[in-house]
Amino acid sequence: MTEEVFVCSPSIREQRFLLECAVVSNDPVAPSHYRMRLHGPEIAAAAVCGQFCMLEVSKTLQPFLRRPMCFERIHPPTFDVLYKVEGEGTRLLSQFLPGQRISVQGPLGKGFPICSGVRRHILVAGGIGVAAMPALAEELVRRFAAVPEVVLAARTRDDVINEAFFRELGCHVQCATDDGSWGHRGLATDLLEQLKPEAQDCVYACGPMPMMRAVAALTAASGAMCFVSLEAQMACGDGACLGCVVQAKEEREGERMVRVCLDGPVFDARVIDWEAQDDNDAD
Amino acid sequence: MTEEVFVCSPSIREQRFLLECAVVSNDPVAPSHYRMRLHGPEIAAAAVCGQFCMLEVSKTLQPFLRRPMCFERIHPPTFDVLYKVEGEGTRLLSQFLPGQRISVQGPLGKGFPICSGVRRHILVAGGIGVAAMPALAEELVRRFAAVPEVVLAARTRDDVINEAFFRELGCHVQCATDDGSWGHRGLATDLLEQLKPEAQDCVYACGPMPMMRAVAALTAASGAMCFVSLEAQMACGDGACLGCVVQAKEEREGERMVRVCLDGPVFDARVIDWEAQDDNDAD
Amino acid sequence: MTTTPTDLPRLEVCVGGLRMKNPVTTASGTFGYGQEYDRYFDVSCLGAVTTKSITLQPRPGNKPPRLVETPAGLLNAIGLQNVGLDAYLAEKVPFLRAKQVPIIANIYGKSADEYAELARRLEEAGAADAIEANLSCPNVHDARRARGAVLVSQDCDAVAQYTRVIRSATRLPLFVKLTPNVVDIREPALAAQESGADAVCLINTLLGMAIDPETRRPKLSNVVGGLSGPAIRPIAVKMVWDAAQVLKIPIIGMGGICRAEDAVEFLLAGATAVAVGSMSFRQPDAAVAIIRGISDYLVRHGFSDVCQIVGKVRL
Amino acid sequence: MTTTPTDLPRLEVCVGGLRMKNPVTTASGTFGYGQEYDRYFDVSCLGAVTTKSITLQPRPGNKPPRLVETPAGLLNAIGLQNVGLDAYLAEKVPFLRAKQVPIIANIYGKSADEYAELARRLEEAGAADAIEANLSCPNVHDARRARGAVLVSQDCDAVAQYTRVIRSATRLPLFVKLTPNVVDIREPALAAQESGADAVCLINTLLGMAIDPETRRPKLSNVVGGLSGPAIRPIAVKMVWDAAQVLKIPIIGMGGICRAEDAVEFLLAGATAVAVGSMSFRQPDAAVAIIRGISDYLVRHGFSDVCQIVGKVRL
Ligand SMILES: Cc1cc2nc3c(=O)[nH]c(=O)nc-3n(C[C@H](O)[C@H](O)[C@H](O)COP(=O)(O)OP(=O)(O)OC[C@H]3O[C@@H](n4cnc5c(N)ncnc54)[C@H](O)[C@@H]3O)c2cc1C
Ligand SMILES: Cc1cc2nc3c(=O)[nH]c(=O)nc-3n(C[C@H](O)[C@H](O)[C@H](O)COP(=O)(O)OP(=O)(O)OC[C@H]3O[C@@H](n4cnc5c(N)ncnc54)[C@H](O)[C@@H]3O)c2cc1C
Ligand SMILES: Cc1cc2nc3c(=O)[nH]c(=O)nc-3n(C[C@H](O)[C@H](O)[C@H](O)COP(=O)(O)O)c2cc1C
Ligand SMILES: Cc1cc2nc3c(=O)[nH]c(=O)nc-3n(C[C@H](O)[C@H](O)[C@H](O)COP(=O)(O)O)c2cc1C
Ligand code: FES
Ligand code: FES
Repeated sequence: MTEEVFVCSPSIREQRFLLECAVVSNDPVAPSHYRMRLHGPEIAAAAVCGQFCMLEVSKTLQPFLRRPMCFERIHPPTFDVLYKVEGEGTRLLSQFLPGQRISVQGPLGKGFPICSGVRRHILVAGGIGVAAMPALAEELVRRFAAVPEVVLAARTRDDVINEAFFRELGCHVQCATDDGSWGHRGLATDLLEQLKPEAQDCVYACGPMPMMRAVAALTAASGAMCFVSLEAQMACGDGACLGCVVQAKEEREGERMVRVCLDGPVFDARVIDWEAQDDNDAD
Repeated sequence: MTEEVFVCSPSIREQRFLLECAVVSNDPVAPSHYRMRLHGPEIAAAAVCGQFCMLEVSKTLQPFLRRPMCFERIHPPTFDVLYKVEGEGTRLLSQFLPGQRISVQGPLGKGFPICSGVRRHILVAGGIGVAAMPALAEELVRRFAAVPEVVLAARTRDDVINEAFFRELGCHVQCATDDGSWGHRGLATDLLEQLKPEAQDCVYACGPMPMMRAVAALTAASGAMCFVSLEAQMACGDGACLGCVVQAKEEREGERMVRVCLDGPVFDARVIDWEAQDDNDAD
Repeated sequence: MTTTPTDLPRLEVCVGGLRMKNPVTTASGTFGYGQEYDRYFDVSCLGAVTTKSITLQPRPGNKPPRLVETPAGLLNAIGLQNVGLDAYLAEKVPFLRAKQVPIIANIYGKSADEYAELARRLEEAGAADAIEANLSCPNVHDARRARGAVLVSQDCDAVAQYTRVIRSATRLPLFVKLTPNVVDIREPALAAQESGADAVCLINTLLGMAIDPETRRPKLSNVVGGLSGPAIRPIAVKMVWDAAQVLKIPIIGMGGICRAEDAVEFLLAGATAVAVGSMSFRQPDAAVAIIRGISDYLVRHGFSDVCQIVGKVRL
Repeated sequence: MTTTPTDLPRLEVCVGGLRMKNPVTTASGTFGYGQEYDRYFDVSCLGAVTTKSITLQPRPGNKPPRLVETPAGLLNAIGLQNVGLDAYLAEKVPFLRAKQVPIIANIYGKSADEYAELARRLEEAGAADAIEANLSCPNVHDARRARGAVLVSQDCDAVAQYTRVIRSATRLPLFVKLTPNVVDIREPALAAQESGADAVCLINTLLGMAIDPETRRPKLSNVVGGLSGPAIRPIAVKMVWDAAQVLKIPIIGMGGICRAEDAVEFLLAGATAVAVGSMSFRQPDAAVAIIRGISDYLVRHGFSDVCQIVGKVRL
């Protein structure tokens, strides 16, 4: 089945842009979560779901690096990013006003493979991982008129984002919260387990490392396909600095390390050496 | 006469504040010049004309240092700063919006001495040096009902700032521009020379180093009192780092160097070793 | 000591015989003689005040310009302008003594004997609770002529010799401040320890330079200066960690400390106390926020005593 | 050469036998093998492309995390992950040769002989126009065990020996890249010159470290990393200026170059060419803007040839 997986992956898109995009809107959507809509026709036209862009959050040299953000929605000529304020960079991002311009580099990386012949598409998002899912859900609906099943996990009711969006799209949505204030009290994987993914199903996951590790284990056991969207500290976003690597289970082309920015951020879950992943990287 | 000068100097005000002030307005007043009005009751109440404050232009560590700005107007509970966009710090300053807060440290330094018994008060400003003058003019009018004479020099007509303000205050205003597009074509000192300052007069100057050197020479020759407001690269603004020194003509308390931030920024022109001043420091 | 969760953690540290009620002092040259900053907060809340370098005679310092801002940092070439020992004793000490804050008197001499004399006279006058020997000032040499190892602490033998001479002149806790411009910080640090130092202070500024493209002239009149500020923090943390691996005596860590987390980083790397330097320029009360923040950190992580985190980076 | 004000200034430089049509190359490890950035601009407009360090065998590099952002800078501990010589020759060279841009092949070996073999084979394959010997990588040692002078270029004798061995293996222009973690950069620079290097490259990254207060663990898996970016620029400029005072061979300057003015600063300090490093991460086409900006600077200041400003800081 390994071949299959690589066959259905989209080829690396060589098109990259470095453009000043106008901020269309930048509004809070939940406590310390914001959505920024950017006007960037070339980028929006080239982007596919699961890819990301790098935003220059400040014109000064501090922070020095751009911040990676995946495309939440791709509606040319605009695209959205959904972000959580984690530190200085995202705090600066939250201060942009409509009409201001921000330098965007993208689209970057490999997005979600859109495979035909899948029985059920199951999207599992934990925390800010939900940012990766709307574009995927829209694409699945558009391409296959499929109705994805969606599992949204968050700390508490206020942090559940995009539930209404997925419902309007026709998805079957289930929620889990740590404190039980909305939906199931517990983990995303509890709900995924109940959905009993099978060999013909495809699970797409984005969230904290422990969640993704659990999803990978669960799908591996059931034989379902599983694609995860990973995060790593990045400098270039382009495969040049070799900073964003994660350990793969096997050597590929002589290398044990895969680059999240170029080989990912979306990986077949079987490629990743889950034991080697450090829980402290993701929150 | 040296004693006189020191007698009429205000004592160092020990009151210093470190406060988040609300931006009331921040508007362009000429090409690349802005005026920011800040709400800071304690600072405005404590400040005297000629003193300055240090503004934290960014919440990030770049730029690392605060930016010194003199008080253009002091109208408790607000005060104004008038500034020219020179580099990164002032560019960031120009992006503040009404309602935002900015950390202000001040009032700092020694302001203009307000001496009684002066026949004519002559204010000479070159370029952005005009930022130091409105508070002084208002103070002179308030204290002595004096009508200061004002010389404003700028590159070109568009850069002449505050002319109407000084006229409304009742001052006699003369302008000079480098290109002759407004008022006299030539230097501030040409106009000052025509005013023939004498021993009973007091000249207050703020502007580029060559202008201040010329004003100092001219007043020294005529016997007029002369106070200059100097600039220097500053780190602390409080006399602690010893970074902002300029060379004095004679040793004072065993030191040849005076600190612009604590001993100044306003100095009796006779204190300064004008030969040692570097024209490249000021623009 | 038993604590309940509501107890405030113990912040007191002992650095080579100097008791500090918390691990935060000020970096020499960035806090004047304390009085300058007492306008913003009560400096007696500090673990200690470290003074600007004191020399036997007053020094005029270098010509201006003496400062250049750099990315997330600051280049300075003050050149040890200071009032000299006599004026320090007469004018600066009374304020600090009235404040009852421990004084770390930073000294600079042109020879080991000058350092010794400074230490002796400071002790006699009761004008210091510890001596910090600045063997690493980058700004007292003419950069146009300097060559090779020009700072005392770039030469381990010189560190040993100076330390011994100063040691013999005073019973006060003796701290030796080292330059980061060396191949291996452990060597001068060990030299200081073996010659009787009670602590080492890491780091002084890094040698740096900036040129104005418009005038094509160096931005500092002295051509070369010392780089400080957050830009150098990773370098400083590394040196503290390096030194902590081999030293028995404590370390006062400094270099770019801006917030409490930065101070904690130094403590974890192995510093027993920290000094806040250039950040005081930007935020005069930075040290107070850092003391409070260290306490909050300890509470949040369930520690009852700051000593529990010293050197406790988990490798 | 006579020029009228409307002529574009001459940007060509010759660095130890390597002709570059302008003085801007890329810093090793920050530009991949060129192809990565050709998506943003035509890399043939560069004076040269400097490759990621190449080793005889492929290297997996260090475990993640390998990057930490720091104030105005970046700590990295990549650990020389690279495809190895064979894959470099097969997969990377064809692109660069098709681009007709000069190649500075950066090499790293575990011994002088490995460097020599790399240089020989690169020359034989026509896969380099100059060799840059990285004698200064901070990330290939285990920081938990390292002690003393661990980088080749911290030891002048080793610099001399390595340089001689590599020199004897190739007729290509030979550049030697040095670490800033030394007392006096002039010494290894002179050692390289006297042993046959055609140029020196200054500076590699500075050793640094960062600790996460929340986890109390080093932020890099390798504990220690190399600091780059604008934060270190003043240190790099100083080292270039120092070395330029004593060297006859040219210098390629690097360390925190972000804009054209930064590049001009290095040229004035004495570098004949410059390399853009970490800034390419933030702005992939930074090097292009810098080439253009140098040209604009020369025009604005009335120079007809970039060589007129090399080393021309006015003291
Ligand atoms: C491919 C990719 C796509 C991403 N998409 C999104 C998204 O759509 N929405 C969103 O909110 N976040 C996303 N992230 C994470 C986001 O980039 C980080 O939260 C952000 O860079 C933090 O910047 P900061 O300056 O606010 O925080 P910092 O002050 O830099 O750090 C705060 C905390 O965030 C961690 N962090 C910093 N940078 C990264 C990084 N590049 N990756 C992971 N953790 C980091 C730090 O280790 C630290 O714990 C994505 C990351 C990657 C790699
Ligand atoms: C006591 C005092 C009062 C001042 N009052 C005013 C004022 O009312 N209005 C006003 O527009 N400006 C004033 N200045 C100057 C102002 O502080 C600088 O223009 C400002 O700091 C430049 O910051 P920047 O980041 O925009 O420029 P930078 O990028 O830092 O530098 C741009 C240029 O400005 C010069 N410069 C930078 N900082 C200073 C400084 N502290 N002093 C002098 N030159 C500097 C640099 O050398 C460089 O040539 C005052 C300066 C002092 C010392
Ligand atoms: C303006 C200035 C003046 C300094 N003067 C001295 C000094 O007189 N003696 C000394 O030992 N260190 C001096 N230093 C170095 C600091 O004490 C400290 O070691 C260094 O700045 C690193 O800390 P920081 O990055 O927090 O500033 C000075 C630093 C600055 C910025
Ligand atoms: C991520 C990264 C990887 C690097 N890899 C190498 C390398 O493989 N070989 C080398 O000689 N230098 C390497 N360097 C050092 C750079 O070439 C350069 O000397 C240093 O980064 C300073 O320049 P900068 O501040 O402009 O980045 C690397 C630097 C970075 C940031
Ligand atoms: S971020 Fe540079 S290789 Fe991935
Ligand atoms: S700015 Fe620090 S002494 Fe004046």
